[in-house]
Amino acid sequence: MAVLLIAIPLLFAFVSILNKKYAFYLLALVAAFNFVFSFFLEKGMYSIGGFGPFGINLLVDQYALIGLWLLNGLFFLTVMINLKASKKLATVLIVLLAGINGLLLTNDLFNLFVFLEITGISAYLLTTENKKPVSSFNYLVQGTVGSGLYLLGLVILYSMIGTLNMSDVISRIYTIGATPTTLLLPFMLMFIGLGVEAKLLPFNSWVKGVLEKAKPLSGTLVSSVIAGTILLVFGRLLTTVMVISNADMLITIILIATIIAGEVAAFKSTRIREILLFSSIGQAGLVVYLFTHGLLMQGVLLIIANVLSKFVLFTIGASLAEAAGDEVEELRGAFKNNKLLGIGFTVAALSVTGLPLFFGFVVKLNVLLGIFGSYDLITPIIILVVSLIEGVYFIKLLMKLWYGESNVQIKNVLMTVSVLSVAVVLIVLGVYYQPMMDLVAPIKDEMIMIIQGGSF
Amino acid sequence: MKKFLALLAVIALGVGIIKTLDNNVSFPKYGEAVIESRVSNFYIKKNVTEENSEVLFGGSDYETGSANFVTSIVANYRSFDTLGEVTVLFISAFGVALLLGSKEQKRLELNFKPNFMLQVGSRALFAIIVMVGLYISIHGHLTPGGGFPGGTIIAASVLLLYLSNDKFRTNIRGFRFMQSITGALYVIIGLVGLFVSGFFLENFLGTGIVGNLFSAGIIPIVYIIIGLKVGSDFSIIIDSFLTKEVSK
Amino acid sequence: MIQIASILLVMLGLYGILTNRNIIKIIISLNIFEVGLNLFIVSLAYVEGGIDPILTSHSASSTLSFVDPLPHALVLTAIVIGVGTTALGLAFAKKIYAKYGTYELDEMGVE
Amino acid sequence: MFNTVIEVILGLLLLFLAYKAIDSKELIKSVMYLSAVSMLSVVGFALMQAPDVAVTEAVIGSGMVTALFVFTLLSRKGVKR
Repeated sequence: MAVLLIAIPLLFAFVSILNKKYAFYLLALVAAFNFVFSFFLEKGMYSIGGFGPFGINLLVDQYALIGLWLLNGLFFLTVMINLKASKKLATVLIVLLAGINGLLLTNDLFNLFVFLEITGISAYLLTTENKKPVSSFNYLVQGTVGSGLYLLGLVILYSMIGTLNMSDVISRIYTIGATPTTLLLPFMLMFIGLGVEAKLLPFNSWVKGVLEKAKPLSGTLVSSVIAGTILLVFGRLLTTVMVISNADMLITIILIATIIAGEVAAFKSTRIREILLFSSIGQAGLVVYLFTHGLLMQGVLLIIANVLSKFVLFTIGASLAEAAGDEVEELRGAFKNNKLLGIGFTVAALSVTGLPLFFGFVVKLNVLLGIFGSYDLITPIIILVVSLIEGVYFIKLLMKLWYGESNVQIKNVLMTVSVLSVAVVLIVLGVYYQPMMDLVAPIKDEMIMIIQGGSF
Repeated sequence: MKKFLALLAVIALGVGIIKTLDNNVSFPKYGEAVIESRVSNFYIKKNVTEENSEVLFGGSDYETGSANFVTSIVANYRSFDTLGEVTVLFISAFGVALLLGSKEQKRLELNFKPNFMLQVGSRALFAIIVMVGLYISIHGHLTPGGGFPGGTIIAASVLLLYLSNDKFRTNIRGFRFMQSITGALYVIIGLVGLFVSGFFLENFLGTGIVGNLFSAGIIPIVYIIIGLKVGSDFSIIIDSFLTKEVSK
Repeated sequence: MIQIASILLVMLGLYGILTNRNIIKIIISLNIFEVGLNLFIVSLAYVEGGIDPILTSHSASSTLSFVDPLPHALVLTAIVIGVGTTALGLAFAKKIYAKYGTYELDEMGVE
Repeated sequence: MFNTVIEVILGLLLLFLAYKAIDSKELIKSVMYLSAVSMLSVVGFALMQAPDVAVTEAVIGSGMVTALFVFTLLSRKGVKR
């Protein structure tokens, strides 16, 4: 039954082009359906076409369920907030929803490539909303090169071990006795290929062009929903398939460079959307770093915190910038007369910096405990320095936004309500974090079960 | 000069990859792919459950009746890929129409006038090309090619009409309607499979005798649907490229 | 030899994408990248002395030595995805040409 | 023996045409070289016993892609660079 999460949106997408006027209602209906239906899914391996491990199957485990609840929910909220914008791009958004659910559910490497392309193409079309064809074209080229490299790595892996099914890749690797060194080339290609979409260093020059002047709809979707999906997919691949033996030196260098470059650029920049996009690059680097070091639970927690806070920050940031220009100086005192948005923004910003009483603090604590556990000393220092830098530029931003005279007024009740509700979630999870811990707990042993048994 | 250095660097990287692949013990050399160790051994044996059963050309009721193994993979074993694939084309055609299309369009004045031969010849050729396209789509499970090339040939016949007549514009609403109906039909066939036998896109019709036209269950039906869908996708793309906005 | 040529084609495509400043040239290099990739995928499937993966009246039994059909199915999908992205890239190129009157990235000035 | 000679010629020709496609100054020439590369890749697929892929690449790769490129270049006003 899990395939309905992909089949129904595709059906609605095909039907939605018949009549442009009703396309939006189909979008709202299918987004609500996906969000509600994802709560009724049972865990298990759903085969498509009934061919067991030789066909394509969808894997629903705790890891996928968390991704589905989180991202279908945020997708629904984002679409509802920007009603006018999503009316024009309704069909593209429905296909994007199918792509996101496909990415989270699929258990087949080539199927992942196809859904990567679907999500990519609908993301390129979403960015055309910002009326900047050159940066959308740049995003298209880098995205296609990225998925091309992923396909190259995937095919070399197939020729070596003979299967495309994620869960029995590991069991075949052991039977053939392929040592990590022989598998280094395909895994490196797949890593760099996915790194493009996950905003890692070698190919992330598209991020600045796309998100710099992004409107609330495409900005929020690209920076929080699609980024969260790609990071979750990256996590699944890095733990079950691409067992890179203790994070080869090159990969660690790429990740550390991404984290530092992202945070320093955010520190230097003076435009609100630029700060947000560079900080999301830094966070993405940190998340992938955690996955390559086997800290699966901490990575998932960081993704959840990241996606929730980026959703709030980018929705408010983009609408402020659309209303009164990008420079932080012009936005001085913007929260004076839209207090509620200001509170939501502040809660999300403080949660990202990791101050106590917010969910971000719980996540940072876990991350540091995890890294100290694996007793290498350089990286915890880097992470502490990085969160220090984060704290400085977010506090600086908040100070400017709260104090000063400005007549900016944003009238969007739906946005205020949803932003505040997400902010409340961030606070509640910060204080009473036990339910989230139990939610995340079963991931570790499920992944181990997949690696060993291959049968779920 | 800088470009030349960049070219050398790229060639060196290529040779490096070739070298690492060559002396990589588990990477099979060109031509020495061992099929038995691969998943596709089961696709050839057409029997995912037990080991070695021989498939004969005239034999019947195997897992998939399609004589063409590639078609059995594309339309049966890994049919979900093809569904995703059709969505990629659908969203590309929609995107191109979104980017280039506008309220009213009129034909682009190309700087060549179709001469007499082209106009007369195209009317005769149009029917033949459409028939070839349909033939290739329908016989997808017997002969090479299938829904994708068949559909593109149908779109090529539409292109021929565009080239042979300056004022010609196809009925875009018709193609959009066909595009959405065929796409919805494909998903509905999948859902029927889901309700009939619990697996999405399951081959619920009998697989018949390998080699006959009406064999292989839903594969011919799926391929005809894909052929029509790909044909309408490309026709919409061609129309968006060959028209321009009516300047107000 | 075709496998070596296809890897070098992939590299040439990457070289073309990175060094060209003309939008149409970038899309052409993207296509060369994809043609090289498809050739490489099919070259992995080749078996010396294998025959086409189709059962016909004269190659009737499945015990004959066939070429691996799975990469062929993957390439079928990869080709059509490549055309999808190329069509979208060319639509962007037309829009950029309508807006800036040139295909050269350097002559477009800051957006 | 005969097969390898064809493959070597094909590989070298492919690389030469691809380089010309990337490096030629005229856009129309570049498109012509690209369509030549696509057609040669069809020969490559046929040599590697992949008829399905050869048919698809012939129709889509050299047919549709070249047509789209030519339409984009035709709709370009002004001087041909």
